[in-house]
Amino acid sequence: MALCEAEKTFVLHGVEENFRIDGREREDYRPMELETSIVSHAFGSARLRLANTDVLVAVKIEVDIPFPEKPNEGKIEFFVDCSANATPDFEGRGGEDLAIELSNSLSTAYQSSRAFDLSKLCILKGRKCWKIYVDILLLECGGNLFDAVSLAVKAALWNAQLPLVKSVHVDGNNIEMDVSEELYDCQKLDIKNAPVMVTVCKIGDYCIVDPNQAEEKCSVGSIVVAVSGDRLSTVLQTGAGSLHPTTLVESMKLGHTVGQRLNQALWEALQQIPEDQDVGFLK
Amino acid sequence: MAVEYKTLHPQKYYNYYLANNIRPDGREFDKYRPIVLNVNSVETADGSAICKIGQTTVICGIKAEFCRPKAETPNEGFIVPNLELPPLCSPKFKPGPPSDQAQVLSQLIADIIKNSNCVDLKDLCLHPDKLAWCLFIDFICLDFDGAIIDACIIALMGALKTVTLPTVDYDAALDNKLVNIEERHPLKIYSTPVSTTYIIFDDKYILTDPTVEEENLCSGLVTIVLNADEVCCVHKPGGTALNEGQLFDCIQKSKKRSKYINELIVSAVKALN
Amino acid sequence: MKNEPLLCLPGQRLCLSDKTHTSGQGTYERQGYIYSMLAGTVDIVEKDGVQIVEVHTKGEQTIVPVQGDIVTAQVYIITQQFCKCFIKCVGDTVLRRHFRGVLRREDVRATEKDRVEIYKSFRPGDIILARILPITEAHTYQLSTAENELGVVIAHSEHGHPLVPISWTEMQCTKTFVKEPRKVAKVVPENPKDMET
Amino acid sequence: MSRNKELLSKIGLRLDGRRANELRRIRCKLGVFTEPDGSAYIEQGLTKVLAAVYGPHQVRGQRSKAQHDGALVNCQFSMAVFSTGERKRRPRGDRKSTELSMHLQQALLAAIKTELYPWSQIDVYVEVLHADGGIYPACVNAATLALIDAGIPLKEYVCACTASLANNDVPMLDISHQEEAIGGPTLTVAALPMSGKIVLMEMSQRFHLDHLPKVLEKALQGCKDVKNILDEAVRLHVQDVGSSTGWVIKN
Amino acid sequence: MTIDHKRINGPEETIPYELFQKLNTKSLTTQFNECSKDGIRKDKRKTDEHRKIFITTGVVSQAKGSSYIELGNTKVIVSVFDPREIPNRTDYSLKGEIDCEFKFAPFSCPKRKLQQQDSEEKHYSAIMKQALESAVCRHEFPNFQVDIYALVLHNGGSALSAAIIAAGLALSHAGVPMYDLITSVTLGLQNGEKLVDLTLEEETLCLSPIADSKSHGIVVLSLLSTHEQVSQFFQTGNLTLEDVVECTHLLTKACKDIVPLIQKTLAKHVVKNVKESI
Amino acid sequence: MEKGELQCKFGILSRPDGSVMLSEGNTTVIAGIYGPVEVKMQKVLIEKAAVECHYRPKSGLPGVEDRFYESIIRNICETALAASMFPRSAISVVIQEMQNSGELISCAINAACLACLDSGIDMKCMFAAVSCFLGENNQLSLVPPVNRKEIKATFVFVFDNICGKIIASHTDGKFSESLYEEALYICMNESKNIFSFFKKSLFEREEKGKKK
Repeated sequence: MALCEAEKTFVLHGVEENFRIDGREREDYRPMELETSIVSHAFGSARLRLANTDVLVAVKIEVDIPFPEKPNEGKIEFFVDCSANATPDFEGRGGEDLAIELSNSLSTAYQSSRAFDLSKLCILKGRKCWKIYVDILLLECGGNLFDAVSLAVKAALWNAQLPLVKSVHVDGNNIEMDVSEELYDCQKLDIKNAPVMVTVCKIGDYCIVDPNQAEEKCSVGSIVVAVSGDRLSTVLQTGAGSLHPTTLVESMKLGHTVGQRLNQALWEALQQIPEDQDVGFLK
Repeated sequence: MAVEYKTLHPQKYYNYYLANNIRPDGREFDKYRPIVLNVNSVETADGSAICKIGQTTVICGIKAEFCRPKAETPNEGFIVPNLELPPLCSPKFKPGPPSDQAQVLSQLIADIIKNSNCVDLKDLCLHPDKLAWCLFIDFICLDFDGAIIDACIIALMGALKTVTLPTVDYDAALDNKLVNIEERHPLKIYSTPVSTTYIIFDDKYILTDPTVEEENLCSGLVTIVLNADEVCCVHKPGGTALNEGQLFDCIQKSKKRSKYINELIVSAVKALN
Repeated sequence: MKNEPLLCLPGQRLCLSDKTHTSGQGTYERQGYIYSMLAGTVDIVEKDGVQIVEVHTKGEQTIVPVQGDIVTAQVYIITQQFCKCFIKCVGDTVLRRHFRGVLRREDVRATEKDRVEIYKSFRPGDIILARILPITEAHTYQLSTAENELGVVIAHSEHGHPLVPISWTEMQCTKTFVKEPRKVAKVVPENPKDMET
Repeated sequence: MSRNKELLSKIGLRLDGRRANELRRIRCKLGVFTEPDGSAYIEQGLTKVLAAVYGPHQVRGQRSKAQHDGALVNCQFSMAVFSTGERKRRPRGDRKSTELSMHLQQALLAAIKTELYPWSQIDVYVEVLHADGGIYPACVNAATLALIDAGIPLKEYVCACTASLANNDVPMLDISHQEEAIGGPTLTVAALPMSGKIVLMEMSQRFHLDHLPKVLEKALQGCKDVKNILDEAVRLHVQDVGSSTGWVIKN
Repeated sequence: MTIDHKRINGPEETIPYELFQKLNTKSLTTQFNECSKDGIRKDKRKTDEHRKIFITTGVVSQAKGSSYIELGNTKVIVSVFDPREIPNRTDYSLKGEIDCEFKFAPFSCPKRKLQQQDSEEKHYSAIMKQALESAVCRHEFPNFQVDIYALVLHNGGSALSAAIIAAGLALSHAGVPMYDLITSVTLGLQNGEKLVDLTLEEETLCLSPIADSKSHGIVVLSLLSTHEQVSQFFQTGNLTLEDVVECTHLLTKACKDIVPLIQKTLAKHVVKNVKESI
Repeated sequence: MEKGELQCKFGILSRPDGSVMLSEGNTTVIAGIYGPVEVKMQKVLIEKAAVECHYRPKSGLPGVEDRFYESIIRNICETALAASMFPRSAISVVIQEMQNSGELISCAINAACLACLDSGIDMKCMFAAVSCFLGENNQLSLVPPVNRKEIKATFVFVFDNICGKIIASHTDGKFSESLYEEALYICMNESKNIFSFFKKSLFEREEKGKKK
């Protein structure tokens, strides 16, 4: 998306007046739609549509061997695929840079055991653990990817069902696991503190949240704040541009408050999701 | 104007100099550039060295890991040398997998290690058929200014002579290993190969220790690796043909230099202790 | 040298930007001040009563050719329509990495453009002087030799002997005295042998 | 073990309860996204595919690829890593995806009136969300819908369908993943159903040549059925879109 | 391990020997207390004290600009090359691009790194790019890309900060126009203490939480000092907002502390050039 | 001391401009040459042809060791071919290993020379490679010992046919200088036989051509 100078000024003035191009105020989000259990053969899944941004997340779980240096921990891996459906620029390996940026930010946000406790995924110390693959498919880009992706990931993890291991037998090098056959005999993952990211954009002299594509283009600098509970698990600066330390601190404060609100809203939304929904893309 | 002429017609630029028996950097044909060797500068490696020949800089780091010996050689360990020519060291190289040149040089280094027998692979075995050391020898060129192989071999010997391996208690029955990091012992080095590179310029001049510009313009290259009095590699991969006399002349010259470099390595390692 | 050169570093504030001081090469203006963007020395150039503040480096310079620059290039491919060159020097600065340039048939000379034939003007390997035209495409610079001072400066005959210019359109081999057509630049090539003195 | 399983039971029902000439449920929607010029979503049984069309636009990348006599049709087939039972390592770039991209391009070239857009390019991207047999037909059908949504002139619908041979005798339509896994031969046909032209035909495994006509006929019939379903969806969509702009629909 | 046909391959499976040493039974808290106690760290530094910095320019003769930095044990070499055409790009862009490649040498870390870039290195490359993008006058070379390569020879902690400082210096050395000098510092939080310029050991200890509920984490900040602009900020771990805000102030100050050193190094280089040209 | 018998067959491949299958004792190699052909943009050389070499091992993908041989063969061909006759073009030499019993490199190099001769491309000189082996008994031999482990050192020399100078030298193993000298002269003598074999083969090829 290319913007000319006049369009940029228009966006800028909108932000100054606290009346953005789509009518929102500076701290408002665009409408969101969230569905879970949308990929039937995944352990958990979610689809989030934030205005034009569309993200589909599926969680798959496999048994793996723990890293030798972290024998007590399971693994979590984030994989982002930027579908060419979103924009022709993503064709082939075109979306790889963006995908790596997103998956890196997720893995750093989930790094601390306070945000997501990997030790609960360990089945047998040093021998067996669960490995969670969080696969994110980016179907449409309408700005504010970090927020949308982190929300969808959290929802998918909330939705995920971890098989219950009843007992583990060790016989020399052989390990036998007894996984519960019962279909509904599953564990939920603890995602209470799983981080939610908020992108704060500085446009002109003001900071806004949930920028759309046009606003992203006008930004002089933006930061992504990952809020885990009432704490910050990751803060990173994105895009070109630099910020004054005071602005930086202010944006972090804004991100922190908005993030907590967003987290609360997500939590409430998740509780309200009906059991049997079958809409997906047909809606 | 000289710089411009050099970029436009480098071959002629060089010929004017060489016709007057001098190289553009002021050296005579058979003079070497100064060598600096610094050993054990990287603590995270089990042995390391940085060698500078003129501007050419190569860092060599050795890391040991456990592995299982090959079935056909149950009482031998492994040496895995690899040279990287990263884009960092010269605009000639692009990011990505190793270029052909890097591969050829890696293989030449591997051959020299094997031919010279400087390390006995049997020394690297901890328990036959069960446990052995694998020495990953990684060379990274930091500044690519000719005679890279010479620098690699000096750095290699510097690094090998500073390698220390921890003591290992191995219980073969249970496959239990216990490593005592504090208690380390040096690796036994049996010989010190020294490599010297020559180039043939314009089919008539033989220059020692070439810079990268000279290498780019040369019509042939000879690398001679000596190990005390023995020859362990005479590598002349094509290029202008030489007669026997010229070739043996190069070997004679290398002999003198071999002694000097041996002393250099010994003193560098000594300075460490 | 009238006085000690004044050193400056990137981001160093040099002076106020006002009616008498404007920002020149190697500097930028921000919030009413002139700052340096290079590590080098400050030069002040007077022009029409205005002092232009410039910063020059004495060491490596990072430059890309811009419209109007005179460049030295080597021809490497010729076709009916154009010849492709490697730009090796921009002005007096020797580049470490060459840029690609294209010289189209209609830009070879100023007159009788439609009668130009590329192969009668350039040969692969020739060193030419050319001017950069306005940049239209992303990757290649468009060149022009449509001036008397521009064109082939150094060339070799088919057998590898140097050619010397004998007219605007011809050069002659120093060894075989064969004449070859070229778009010759109006410069006297310096004898390379004089360089060392 | 799998050999023992019969593709068609004695009473003529398949493993999922369908009859031999029955398609799986097809549900589809046009215009699911706003960013592409055309997009569509299709479900054939459990197989789910999203398609997006961009263009016609200026040729991207190497300009020299542009053709003077028609548009360049560029297809990319991609599968979400979670689309299969076993997690895939990467969504595209493997041989199978490249092959499917090429097959898709061949099928679409037969239908698109490329000659109307010389020097330009049309991009078709399909993304498989859930793979449960018949991926290729679903992709072709989704791409057709997306092309229609994008308003790109087509000669006619291009539809695809699979067919198999059960018990070495009875031809069977629209093969599911389960049936593929058991190991019946699979004939994939992409056709222009109105004119009855076959644009692509591919077969895995083997059966006797004598069976080919009837299996092929079945597959073509499948293509026609699919066309009818798509046609209905397109009409509904056009009505939807049209009514919002004040069209009056006369029945 | 897959076979790499362009390298000499070792045996199929190798394991680092460090894993089999005697287990460190000390709790994380004791380990951390050994590292830092009463505001004095293992290497006798105060919490807000930098390690000894050695920095020089012009180490790679073949590169346009280069620099080498030693931050205590951390050793990083950076080289910068001439602008080149942006690969796979056909449209005209008004601003030039910079491309960073951050790489750990295989032997630079306790665990051997592979020759290919892993995801950590790619992440660091992106952060470096982010940090330098706003320092370089990119409009001066439209349509072109300047390549910056950073190689960590020895990772003794704060490698990313070291690479950013060195890259800024290498860019100036190459004569690439820049808005400002760039400095960068890494800070760690653990157990209520804030340590400036982390060593590798401290870095590892700051990554995971110690039993009690205090903040832990690592913060990297890069600063353009004259204009006082943060060009890059990166934090991981689990911190309260107050902690992050305090860290930002600490880091801004710490970044300014090393500016004179960078200036001195660069001035030395300019003086040398001026002398040569006279 | 007798060297393994040399046998060659020209034109065994139809697509390349020149091809040959060469056996030296039990080692067999096929070589093909294309050229001068169009060259990739990145590899264009203004004043001469770009010579490239592709070496394919008996099975599997070429590795680092094969790349090493490739570079030696490429360099030798570049020296011998009159590359400056074909500026801005490429000459590519493809070598396929069929069987190796020790003298692989020398056989590949000789095959490359014969392929060049077969294609009729301009050459500055012919070249011939000879391998020499140092056995357990410290005796030099032109025939590789049956048991590879007995080889203490291997020498490969490549000579030109005009003044018998050394174009290339490649060694394996440790040895004294005098031994190297000895090996060099043995190989130099042997190279004359190889050149005469080349001439004989070419002559026979001409004869065959005439008959047809």
